[in-house]
Amino acid sequence: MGIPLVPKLLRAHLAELAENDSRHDGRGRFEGRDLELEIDCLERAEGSARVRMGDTIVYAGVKFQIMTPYPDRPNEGGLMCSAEVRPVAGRGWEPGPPSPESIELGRVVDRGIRESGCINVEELCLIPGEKAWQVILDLFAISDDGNLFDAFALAGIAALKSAVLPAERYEIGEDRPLGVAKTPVMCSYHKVGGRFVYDADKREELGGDERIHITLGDDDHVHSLQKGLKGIFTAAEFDEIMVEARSKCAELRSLLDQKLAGE
Amino acid sequence: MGIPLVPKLLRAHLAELAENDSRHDGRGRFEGRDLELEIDCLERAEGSARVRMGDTIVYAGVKFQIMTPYPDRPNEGGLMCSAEVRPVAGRGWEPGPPSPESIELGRVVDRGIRESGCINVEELCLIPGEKAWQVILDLFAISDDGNLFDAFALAGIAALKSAVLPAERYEIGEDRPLGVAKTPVMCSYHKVGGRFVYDADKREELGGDERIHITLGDDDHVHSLQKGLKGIFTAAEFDEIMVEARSKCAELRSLLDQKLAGE
Amino acid sequence: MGIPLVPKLLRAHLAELAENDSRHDGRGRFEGRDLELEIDCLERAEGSARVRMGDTIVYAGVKFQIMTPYPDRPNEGGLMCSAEVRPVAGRGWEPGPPSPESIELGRVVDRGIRESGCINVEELCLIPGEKAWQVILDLFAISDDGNLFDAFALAGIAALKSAVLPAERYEIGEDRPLGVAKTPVMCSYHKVGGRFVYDADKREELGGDERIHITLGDDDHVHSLQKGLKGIFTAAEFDEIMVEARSKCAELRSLLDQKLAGE
Amino acid sequence: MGGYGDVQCIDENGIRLDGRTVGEIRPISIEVGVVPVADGSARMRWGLNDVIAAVYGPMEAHPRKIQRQDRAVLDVRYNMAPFSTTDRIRPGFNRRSREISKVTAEALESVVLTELYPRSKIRVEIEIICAEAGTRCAGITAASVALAHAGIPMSDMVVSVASGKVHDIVVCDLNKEEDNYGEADLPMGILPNSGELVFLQMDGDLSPEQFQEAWDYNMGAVSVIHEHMVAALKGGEA
Amino acid sequence: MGGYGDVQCIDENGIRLDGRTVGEIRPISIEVGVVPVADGSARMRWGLNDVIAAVYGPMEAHPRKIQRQDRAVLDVRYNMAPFSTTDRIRPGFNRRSREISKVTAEALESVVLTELYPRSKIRVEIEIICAEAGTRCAGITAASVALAHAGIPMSDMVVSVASGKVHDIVVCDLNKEEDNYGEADLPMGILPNSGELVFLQMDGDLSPEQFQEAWDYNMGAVSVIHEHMVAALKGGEA
Amino acid sequence: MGGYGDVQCIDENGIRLDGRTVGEIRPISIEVGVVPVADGSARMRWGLNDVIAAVYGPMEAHPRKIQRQDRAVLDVRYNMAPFSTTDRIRPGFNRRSREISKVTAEALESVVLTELYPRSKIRVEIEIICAEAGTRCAGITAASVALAHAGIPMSDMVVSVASGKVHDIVVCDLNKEEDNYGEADLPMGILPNSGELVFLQMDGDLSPEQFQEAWDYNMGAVSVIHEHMVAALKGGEA
Repeated sequence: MGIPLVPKLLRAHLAELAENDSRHDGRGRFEGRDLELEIDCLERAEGSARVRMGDTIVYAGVKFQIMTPYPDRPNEGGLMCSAEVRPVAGRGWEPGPPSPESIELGRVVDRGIRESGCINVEELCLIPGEKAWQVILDLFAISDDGNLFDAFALAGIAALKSAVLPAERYEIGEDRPLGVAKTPVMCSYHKVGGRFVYDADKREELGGDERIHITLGDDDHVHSLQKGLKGIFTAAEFDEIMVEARSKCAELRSLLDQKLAGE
Repeated sequence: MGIPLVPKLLRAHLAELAENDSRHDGRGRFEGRDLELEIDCLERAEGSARVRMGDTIVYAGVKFQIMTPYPDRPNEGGLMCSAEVRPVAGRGWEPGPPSPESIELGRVVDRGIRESGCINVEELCLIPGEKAWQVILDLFAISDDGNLFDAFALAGIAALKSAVLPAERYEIGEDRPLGVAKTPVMCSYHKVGGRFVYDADKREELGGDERIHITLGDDDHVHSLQKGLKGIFTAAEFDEIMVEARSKCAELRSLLDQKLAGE
Repeated sequence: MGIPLVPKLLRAHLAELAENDSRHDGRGRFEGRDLELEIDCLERAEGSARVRMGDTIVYAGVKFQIMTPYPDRPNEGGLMCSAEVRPVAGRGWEPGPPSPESIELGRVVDRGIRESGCINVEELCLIPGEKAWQVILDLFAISDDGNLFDAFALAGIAALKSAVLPAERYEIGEDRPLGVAKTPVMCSYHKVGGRFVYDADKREELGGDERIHITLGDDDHVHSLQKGLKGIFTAAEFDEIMVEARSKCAELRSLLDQKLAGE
Repeated sequence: MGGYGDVQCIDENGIRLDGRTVGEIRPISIEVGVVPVADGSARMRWGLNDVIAAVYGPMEAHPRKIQRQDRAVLDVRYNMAPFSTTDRIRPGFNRRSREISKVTAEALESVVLTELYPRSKIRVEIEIICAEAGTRCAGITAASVALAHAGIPMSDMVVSVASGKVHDIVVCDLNKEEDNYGEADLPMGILPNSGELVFLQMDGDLSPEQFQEAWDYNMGAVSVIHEHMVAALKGGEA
Repeated sequence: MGGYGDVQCIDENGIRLDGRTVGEIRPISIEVGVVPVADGSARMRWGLNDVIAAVYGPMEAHPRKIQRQDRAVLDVRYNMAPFSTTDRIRPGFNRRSREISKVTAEALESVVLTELYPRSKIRVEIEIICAEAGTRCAGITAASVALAHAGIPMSDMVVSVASGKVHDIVVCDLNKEEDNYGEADLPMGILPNSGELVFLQMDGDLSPEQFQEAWDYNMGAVSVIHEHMVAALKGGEA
Repeated sequence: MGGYGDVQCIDENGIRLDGRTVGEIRPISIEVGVVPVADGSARMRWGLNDVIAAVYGPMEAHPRKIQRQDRAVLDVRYNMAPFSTTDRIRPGFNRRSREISKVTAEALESVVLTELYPRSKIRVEIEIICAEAGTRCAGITAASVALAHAGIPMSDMVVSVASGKVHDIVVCDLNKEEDNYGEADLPMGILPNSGELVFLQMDGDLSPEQFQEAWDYNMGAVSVIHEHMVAALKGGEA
């Protein structure tokens, strides 16, 4: 994303708003933007989703390949998660090899999904040591107005939950849903004007400090955490957003379940 | 090729010449430069040719490798065509990864040869699904004074037509000629001073606009077209050069046949 | 290493010292810096050494992998030697793809070891045509105060001589020492102030001219030579350092033998 | 152009696998403003193709060595999303994408009034979200609409369409099976007001007569596509 | 986090494979000045981890586009030497190293008084010579010592340590087997004077209660690690 | 240096596979002006080696950071064409080519009067069209001629030649079989007027006496090669 010249005026403005406990677009501190979740929207993908959070828009697509299991795990298939933010998504994203920003984005979203154990890689094995399914989840940003992390994570788990193994195309039995046992969901908090807010938009990201990404699974289990960017926070600050994350993740999880059940 | 500063004076000069229906080196509008074609000139290649068109000089070399056929085409070998313009060939060519210019050059020449169907890839198969010949055609520029496209295309088909499968070295039977059934030939036209000319040299390329590459096969069949660079042209302009291309391609094809027949 | 601005003052200073047959740190022309050699110092490597020559510090580590022999040499395993000078080693070393300097460094050290024939690659074969050991020697600089060539070469042969094939981990028999039949040793000479000196430090490298690297094996056999950097030298100059190299290499070889014999 | 005859793409009545006649184009819909953070954007659905084009700029061209004193440079990228095809596409360098980006840029440069913005850069990003033959044509067409939506002055928009040959029959606007099993493909970029060309490629095998027939199909398809483009910019559907 | 149960990492008496109790950290030793040509350096041995950190600068930041008008930039690289692990690591680009370098830089930027050196650059090089779980924590800790050794002003040093879960038991300072066969890892970067955080990652599976337990282990380990850091800088061993 | 004994490179009469005696060099021919668009160029055929060298410049050195205030920089590239060897060579990065380019540049910098062209760059391109052992020597020699042909002032030209050892016999100017099956190779770059050296490499195994013998062969071959170089520049063949 290059090095944006963080405008001091923007920081000052956001700090002033924070003092009055308000945000530049009128939202409450822990209020998210308008959210749209669409499932099965990509004709060529075996599972897919589109998420819109305010002016942030992303797609997730699931494809399958046949792989040879790794020698030390002969009974397992694989899960690969790749996140791309191409220049289409905003003025600040440049072409070229993946930036540290996009590497972090992909790895944090990947860990949240992978570490929840939602995909049983043993069920992906077809012939031990010889043949297994590899699940490939591709996250693709179309418009970045902030908080790509949460948008990617939600689109990602939604695409996986809607995915169907294309067994017939590979002539190995009947198509069947990819079993996804759990529903990890991410909530991200940015420090803006000295306090953490939920679902920061681009202006808040530019004028803010550190961010914390929390992925929670069923029963409030923690699956992944990441603090990004320069900044110092206290245990008390962390406790506050962890409490918030528990209720917000539950809310997003039930939205997703609704969509998957066909509204 | 970097971005040459197109000299306005050169454009103006070429436009003036065009008004008098002449060219800066005295050639007619559809007249090519002096052409030399040499066959079997590279000791280590299994087929080779050298083409000189004015001060443009290129080599083509054919090598063979053993490949495993692609799973979806078990009865076929392969043809790979690679074009390199290294800095040796001129002041404007820089080292580094292939430029968009050289990628286009390679792909357009490749398509002309490949799409003509002149190589029967099924005849390259040795053991279905297991073993086949891969033909590798390497095009290599030594001196670029314009119109590398036509020089590469002519050297390429000449090298293929002279190529011998080195079966003995691989201990799979006797050496035999690579069968090349057709003779696709390319003619390129550049818009210079507002009208298309044949076989532009470097100065005409620098001071010109768009170019059109036409590859014709036996019976005037069209195998590949490409418009390159910024510029607008009419259907009438295209018709005019297509007529020219038909007679010029036939002329080059008979030159090549002569050379292959040993003068 | 980028392009250091060679300070003219430094060159003048070193030339003055040379006239008085002295060096800036008081050493004699063919005197080396304080030398430490430590063996078996890396817990995760199968063979290892650490060399300190003045403020130059390097590590060498040996790892093994199972490889498939090359088709044209079915009875042989492999030796790979890789040298890295990462930015940790000094202000002048930059991140990124290997510079010509570090490529030369790795290849010259590699040739000295490889060409001595000290590793019998046929003894590394496990099943002809199918399975063999590949020896990987990694040279890694921690602190570069000049003459990385000699430090790498000494650490490299020491690590190889201390290496143990981890056969048990791969379940192919008992662990056994990697046989290393010979002891190639490198001595490098830099032209500083108009005459060659042994074991130049960084300041002498910066203010000097060409360098000559000599690798000698048992019985003074020559295994590798390399002249680096701009500079002209005479046959007489070369003869002089070759004589010096013979006694210095013998000295280093006996130090190494001592260490390997357990002091 | 595979030339494989085992799939029957056209029946004895001249009806194609997707129900079209030989001279008919696939259904089209165009929408603007689909990338809210961009200066202009368009989404074109054309058969199963789903293509997004976004425009950023004019902005300062940097690094300075890419600047042109007398005009803006067009920085065009054509890219296929990894999930846009049956077999996943690996992200990264790709010779095909580079070539299509180049010829697309050259087609658009022929109509954008770049001389109005010296030393600046206009970024055009074309993303193929779902692919079904003819993505380069859909990309050029969508990019024209996105440029207009961004308010970039142009002498005309570019309408791009490809006709080709299947089982020795010339057909208009190839679909996926026709592209896979067909014998030739002729994509063109045409200015709807003058009928002039700014883009032309072709590969395969066409006799002189077949070539003329494919050319004429493309020319004939221009006006209906153009209507969709204009309607999308006016805020309605054609 | 493999979650493989076939290795028994903790016995019935709560004793771990390397003899520690669940709340105990591995032996630590720290030494400064180990890279003589650097402006500051430190070597941290922590269990079998052997980590070298070197600091160069402040120096002019170039190319100019990386300069910041109001502060120094920290250019941090975390790297594992090829011979640092059981399976050799190929040199070159590595997504894991890039991410660790980024979060390490951000942790250190939170304490270095970068505003004292506008337009300059401070290089921090972290090399893992031998690895045994927790290398990112050892790297951050060693880099803090190297920065102090180079005389770079900081508001505090950063102490980093990771606790986690093995066989459903929360343990402090994971070793290699516990990292391989365990179910969760929680590395943190803590300021010893205030108890505030500048670094936090976690992966695996922790219930809310287990998470709190691992958090408390990390907080509890800070002071003993900090003593080693201070002692090394004072010229003795803790 | 393979050291494989199954090919008999020298017969009992001391005659080599290509009919030469042990002290004889292969046939040489040199031609200038072979790259018409370059400022200077030369083609050297030496045995089956076919090598082209082209020189561009002196020209402005850019980017500016490669400029040297007091002299020109030599930008030298040695490259083998993909069809130059029995097994095709893949284009692209290649450690061997990089090293040969570096030592070639350093050899030529030792004789080119670079101080006459401060802040400029001279490009030297060496392309191996056909290879038969000793390509680096042919490249250095051809580049010297091309530099002279371009009118670049030099203190002397460089003559490069390699001798070596086969079946324990020292021979002059190794051919392909001798390079493949031989035991040592000693390429040198020699100034014909002074007998001084600017280039030296060696690998394999040579006793002190054998080393001297190979050295002497190289020194002895200088004058005949030099005659060819001078003749080519004068417009005739030697």
